[in-house]
Amino acid sequence: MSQIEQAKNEPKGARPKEQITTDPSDAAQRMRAGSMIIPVTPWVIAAVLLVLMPFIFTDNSAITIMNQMSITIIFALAYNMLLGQGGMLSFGHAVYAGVGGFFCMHVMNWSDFFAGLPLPLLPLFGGLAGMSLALVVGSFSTRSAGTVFAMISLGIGELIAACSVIIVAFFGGEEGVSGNRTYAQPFFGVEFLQQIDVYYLIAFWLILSALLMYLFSRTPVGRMANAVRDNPERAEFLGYSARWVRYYSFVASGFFAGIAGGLFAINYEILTEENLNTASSGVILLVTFLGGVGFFFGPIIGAIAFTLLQTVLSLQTELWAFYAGVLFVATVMFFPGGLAGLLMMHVPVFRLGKARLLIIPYLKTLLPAAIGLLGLAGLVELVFHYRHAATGDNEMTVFWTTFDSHNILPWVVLIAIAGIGLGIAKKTAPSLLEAWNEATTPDGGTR
Amino acid sequence: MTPALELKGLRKSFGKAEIIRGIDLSIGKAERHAVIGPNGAGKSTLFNLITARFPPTEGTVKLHGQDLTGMQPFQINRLGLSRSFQITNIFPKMTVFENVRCALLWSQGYKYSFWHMVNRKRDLTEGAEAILEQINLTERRNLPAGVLSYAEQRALEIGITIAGGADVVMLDEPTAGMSNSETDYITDLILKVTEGKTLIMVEHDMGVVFGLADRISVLVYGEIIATGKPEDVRADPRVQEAYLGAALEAEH
Amino acid sequence: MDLILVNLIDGLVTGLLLFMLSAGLTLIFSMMGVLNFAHASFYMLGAYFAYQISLALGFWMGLLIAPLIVGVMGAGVERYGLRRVHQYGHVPELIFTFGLALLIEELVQFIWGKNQMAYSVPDVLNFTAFAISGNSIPAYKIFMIFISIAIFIGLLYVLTKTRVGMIIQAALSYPRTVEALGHNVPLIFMGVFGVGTALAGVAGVIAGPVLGTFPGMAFVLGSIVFVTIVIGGLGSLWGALVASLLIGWITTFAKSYNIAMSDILNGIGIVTPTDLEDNIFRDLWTVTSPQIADILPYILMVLILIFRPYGLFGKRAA
Amino acid sequence: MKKLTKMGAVSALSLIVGASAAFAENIKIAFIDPLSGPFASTGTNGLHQFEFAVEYMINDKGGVLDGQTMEVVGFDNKTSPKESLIQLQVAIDQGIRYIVQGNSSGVAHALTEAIDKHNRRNPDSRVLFLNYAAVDPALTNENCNFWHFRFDANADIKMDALTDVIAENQDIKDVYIIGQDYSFGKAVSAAANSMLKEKRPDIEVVGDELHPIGKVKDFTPYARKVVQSGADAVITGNWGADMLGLGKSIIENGFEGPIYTYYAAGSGMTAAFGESGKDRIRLIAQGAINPIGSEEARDLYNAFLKKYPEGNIDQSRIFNTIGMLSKAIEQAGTADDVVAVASQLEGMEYDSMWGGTLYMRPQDHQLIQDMHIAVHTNDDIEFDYDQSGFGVKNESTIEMASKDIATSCEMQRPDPS
Repeated sequence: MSQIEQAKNEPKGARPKEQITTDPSDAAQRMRAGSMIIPVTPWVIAAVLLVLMPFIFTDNSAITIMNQMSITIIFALAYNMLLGQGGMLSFGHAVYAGVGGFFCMHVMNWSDFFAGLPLPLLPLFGGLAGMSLALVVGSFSTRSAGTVFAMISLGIGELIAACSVIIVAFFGGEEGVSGNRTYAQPFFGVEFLQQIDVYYLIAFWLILSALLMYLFSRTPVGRMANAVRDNPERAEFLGYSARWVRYYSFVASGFFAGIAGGLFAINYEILTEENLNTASSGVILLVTFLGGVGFFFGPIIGAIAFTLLQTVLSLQTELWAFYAGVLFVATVMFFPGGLAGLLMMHVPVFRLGKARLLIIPYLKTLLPAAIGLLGLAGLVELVFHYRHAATGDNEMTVFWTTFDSHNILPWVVLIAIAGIGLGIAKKTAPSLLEAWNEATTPDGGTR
Repeated sequence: MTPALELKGLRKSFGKAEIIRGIDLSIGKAERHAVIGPNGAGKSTLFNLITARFPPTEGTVKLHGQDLTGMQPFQINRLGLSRSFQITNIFPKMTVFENVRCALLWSQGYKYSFWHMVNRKRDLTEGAEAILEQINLTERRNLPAGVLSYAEQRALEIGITIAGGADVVMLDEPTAGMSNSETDYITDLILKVTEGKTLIMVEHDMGVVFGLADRISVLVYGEIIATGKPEDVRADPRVQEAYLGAALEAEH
Repeated sequence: MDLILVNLIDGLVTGLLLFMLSAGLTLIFSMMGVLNFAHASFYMLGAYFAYQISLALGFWMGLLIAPLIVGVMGAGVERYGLRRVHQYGHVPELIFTFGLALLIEELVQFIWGKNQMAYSVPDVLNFTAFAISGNSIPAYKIFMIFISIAIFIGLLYVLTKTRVGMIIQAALSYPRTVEALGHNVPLIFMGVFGVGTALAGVAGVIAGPVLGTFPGMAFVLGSIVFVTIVIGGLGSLWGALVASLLIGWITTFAKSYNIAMSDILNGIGIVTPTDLEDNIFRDLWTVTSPQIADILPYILMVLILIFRPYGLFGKRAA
Repeated sequence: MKKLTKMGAVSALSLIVGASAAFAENIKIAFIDPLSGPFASTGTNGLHQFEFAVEYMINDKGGVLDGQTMEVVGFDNKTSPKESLIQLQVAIDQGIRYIVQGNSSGVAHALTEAIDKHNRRNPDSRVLFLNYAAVDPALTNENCNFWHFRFDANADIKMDALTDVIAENQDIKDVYIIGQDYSFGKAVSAAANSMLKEKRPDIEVVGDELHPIGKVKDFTPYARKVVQSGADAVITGNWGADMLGLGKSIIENGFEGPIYTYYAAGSGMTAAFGESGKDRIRLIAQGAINPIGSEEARDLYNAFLKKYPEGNIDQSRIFNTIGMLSKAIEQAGTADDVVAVASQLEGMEYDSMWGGTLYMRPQDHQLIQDMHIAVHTNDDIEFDYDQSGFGVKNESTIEMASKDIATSCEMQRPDPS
């Protein structure tokens, strides 16, 4: 009894540290297991935000990028049903989204039928196509998790991607299949001519699918997916076949991936081999992990961050993939909980009402660190330019400043910025750590 | 009356080594049965054979008269046989409450449902809370199971095992590695939660065995050398020789 | 008949090259449980380093030095990267190597640019060794075969006849026990990772001149190496050898003979539809073996995983 | 917390996208091609040639339309149709009205279709698509539209010229056709088969096959088949690593005849072939480099080399594209009304510094021009590629190749407004 007594006296919130920072499957306890209500506030906020977004960013290109983001979010959430919720690592998930998208393109081109179909219903067909494929593949791939599952997914992914150039009738070869969304039956008079119309269609599906996926995680089979992920054997001795539980998750994930594919078809009106290939499958893995697999909203953050990197940063520098790679490796090494894990580390701090304590130390350390890192990135750009730019083409622009890369001054300046920034950060890091410990310790505990 | 669990000619070999060498055993309904024996006698293997963690080399296992040959663990569980493990086997990343609730899902008939919300189901919440009450973990309900103390984890394991309402409960060394006070606590707990159920347990602690069991089987080198009431087994000279004597001496 | 012999030799070259990659990978996997996605990237680094060294010191110094550099880099990656990620579990480890593969490709582009490198066969080996009815067999291929076989024999010797090899073999099957026996398992891990990546480096050095040295070379080879070790059975050196040769020969023969799907289907009694152009299966009917040669290993892998999850020679399930 | 991140991220987005949209008085051309990823080298080289063309031909000579300068803005599409469409939208939002692209017909198909839809849905921000290298015949046939202009010869035209040359060579009796397994590889094969049959019925096609694109690690088995077949010549539409791998392998394994290619020069490939490809590799291309088409072109090439000593002009059509565009803008008197500019481009005749006259066929927007068959060599090379000493030397010229080649294009012109 003594241990139990002792444990009862422990203050709440003093969970072991690695629980907060490093456990990617921390989801369970966040989900507020016992409460009878599903929190509504975040969903309302998200919906309102989605509605307002186009009024803030009126550019067509901003809307296009937001559309891309929303599609990636759905896809990443679907992927996380496998990786985060079900513990299944897939290297070929793009094929479910892709096949869903291709199927939608064919529906779009089936003019008699499409003319009578309101466009907002189209993604459903994508979902069903993705689900059908998952039904077939899952029947043998979900027998075990782990390496076998991962390798089967890789093999199937490669096979279907290779089929895309061979089976031209369905995949349209290398030029893909294209169609025209405006041939659908007008939906309350909207013909979806403009990006903004498409934006609201995608936003609607984003909220709907995210909600459904969230609710799925609250159902018996969704809960058991977590259980099977953590301990398949125990789950079997509770009456659940681990294989069937995985199969259900897999099929559901295929469905939502297919929805993402359908939305892709609507947004871009073209699907090609790239929607199926292993590179796309790899990207969605990166996106999900970057965001954090342990939290339902992790993939959302990941999708937003990655889309920005890919479409916006790549406008600024051709080294964008290099930075993405560095960011990714750094995330895996230092924050395996992903960006979401990083955010959620602060929940106990807020709960303790000690967030104030962190503001100054954060400013003191992270600001110089960020400046230092930007200086470092500037140096990288400089080296790259020095090495690869054409002779005579000495002018370059970094951070909106144009200078001569063959001059010594910018090198000195950037080295100084990087050195000083990182130096200050290193110096102030211990005090940040101290503040952090202080902020995460409840008042009763220390005194 | 059909016995709750019946083993006939059960054998298991790993390569050349025969670990279980022909076991016949019949355990009646609502009986508390303990399997004891020295280390390496094959007690855990026997458990694993019964629950289809390993397939037997030969022989049959019958649960309420139904042959379990070829069944998967989850199918056996659905027939009303539930087990715990020697090494704590829970869902460490889930909360205590969720651990218990997961154990309730199948027996409450939710199966692979994806249209029910678990936290909106009063039967699940109340059922899980009742179990938590029984195993004295109500206070810890929202902690991840992995951070519980060892004794608490063992208690949770028992809770998960009995939650599904199985009428045959198998416990593999429920008190292993516990202090005396913890052992007493777990023993009381087992008595309380297996009321009216068939209990089969492997146990080293003779105090627990004699305090709990209606009947005892002694397993030595893959064979049952004696089965009977505690006092009969205690008196059996072969048991004395093989095992009990030494063990009983150590008790004092 | 002659062509069969030629194809056997070509397939052998491909297979042995694959083996040099898969041998290291399978050792790394079975010891550390890490599916190293960056393995082919080390192969690429081998080729680039060798190219750079060959500019200054010639091909042979490249062959000698480049694998060493790659091995040291590999060991460094294990020591400062993987070991850190190891505590989080296998999935983050795998994802780490995945990210590493991306990063190495970017790094190579950063340093050497995006064009093909003019890394070529050394003049000493740039002649035709012999010809079989008009098909010349370049001397360099014979050289590749010799190097690979020498490495295989060396590896076999180290693993079976030396103390270090014994420990590694034991660690393949019983990693925990080996640690319990007081061996410095982290050091062994680092060593195996270094040697495994160095082997990949050797493969890169000798393959670079014939298969091309360009930033995409790792990606082209990337997943096929996994396929090899999965087919062979994870952790089995012999399995890796057999699977490598199998894949080498299957792909070579599939490319060399134009077997059309319609022939096969006709052979089993299905008649070609007359209106093939309008048939929805027309693409299936017109598939030929060279078209699908490079995806055959994937089909083989999926089939093996379904029916024999531990591979041809594996003892443990994948 | 989620909300905060979203806000931060998106405000960054609008900042960056918006920043570059602020100034737009010069004429901007969006270059949408791979600047990262496996095909980045081709894309980057193309971008350099475009930037140089604009500087040298337009801005240094006083610009167009009373001194307006031109500017080429690079957009990285990573050879992905999806990314291309996003970048297209970004370009349009920045007020850019001229899109150039060339790498991958798949991307070109996606772009031409998206531009067609965009122009119909948004008459206020119409754009023109100047395709400088995507050669799928469909783009000027069944998938043609008013907004698309092709400055390269399409695959059929090139094959027409190529088979003319082969037909004249009586030593060639057997031909082997090999290509990548996708639309372009198939188009090359189909065209070669039908045109050879027509021009030289006695030539036998001893091999005709496709291999997976970008997946083949070792071309030896294919090379064996080529050697085994006893072919006198090989025709391939391969590009990139597939071209280099195939070519090297065929030569290495004992093939002695000519290899007729579409894309076996520049981007490191000439250097990589080096001595082994000498007098073996032949290239069908527009624009004469050795000997160079005109003094003007020589000056331009030398100026280019001064700026990019490691660079090649391997796509001289880029300079034609810029030249013809500026001429059309001058004639139309505006750069903003793309319909007017397009109308000027239609039917334009233009004297190219690379030799010959160019004619933009109005019925399908396909540029008709001289085609050259050049050989990979190091003799008589004034302008080498990849600083290797090797380059391509003209062997024969087909003037105004396929001037009358049929097209299935039914051009839909916008209503004059």
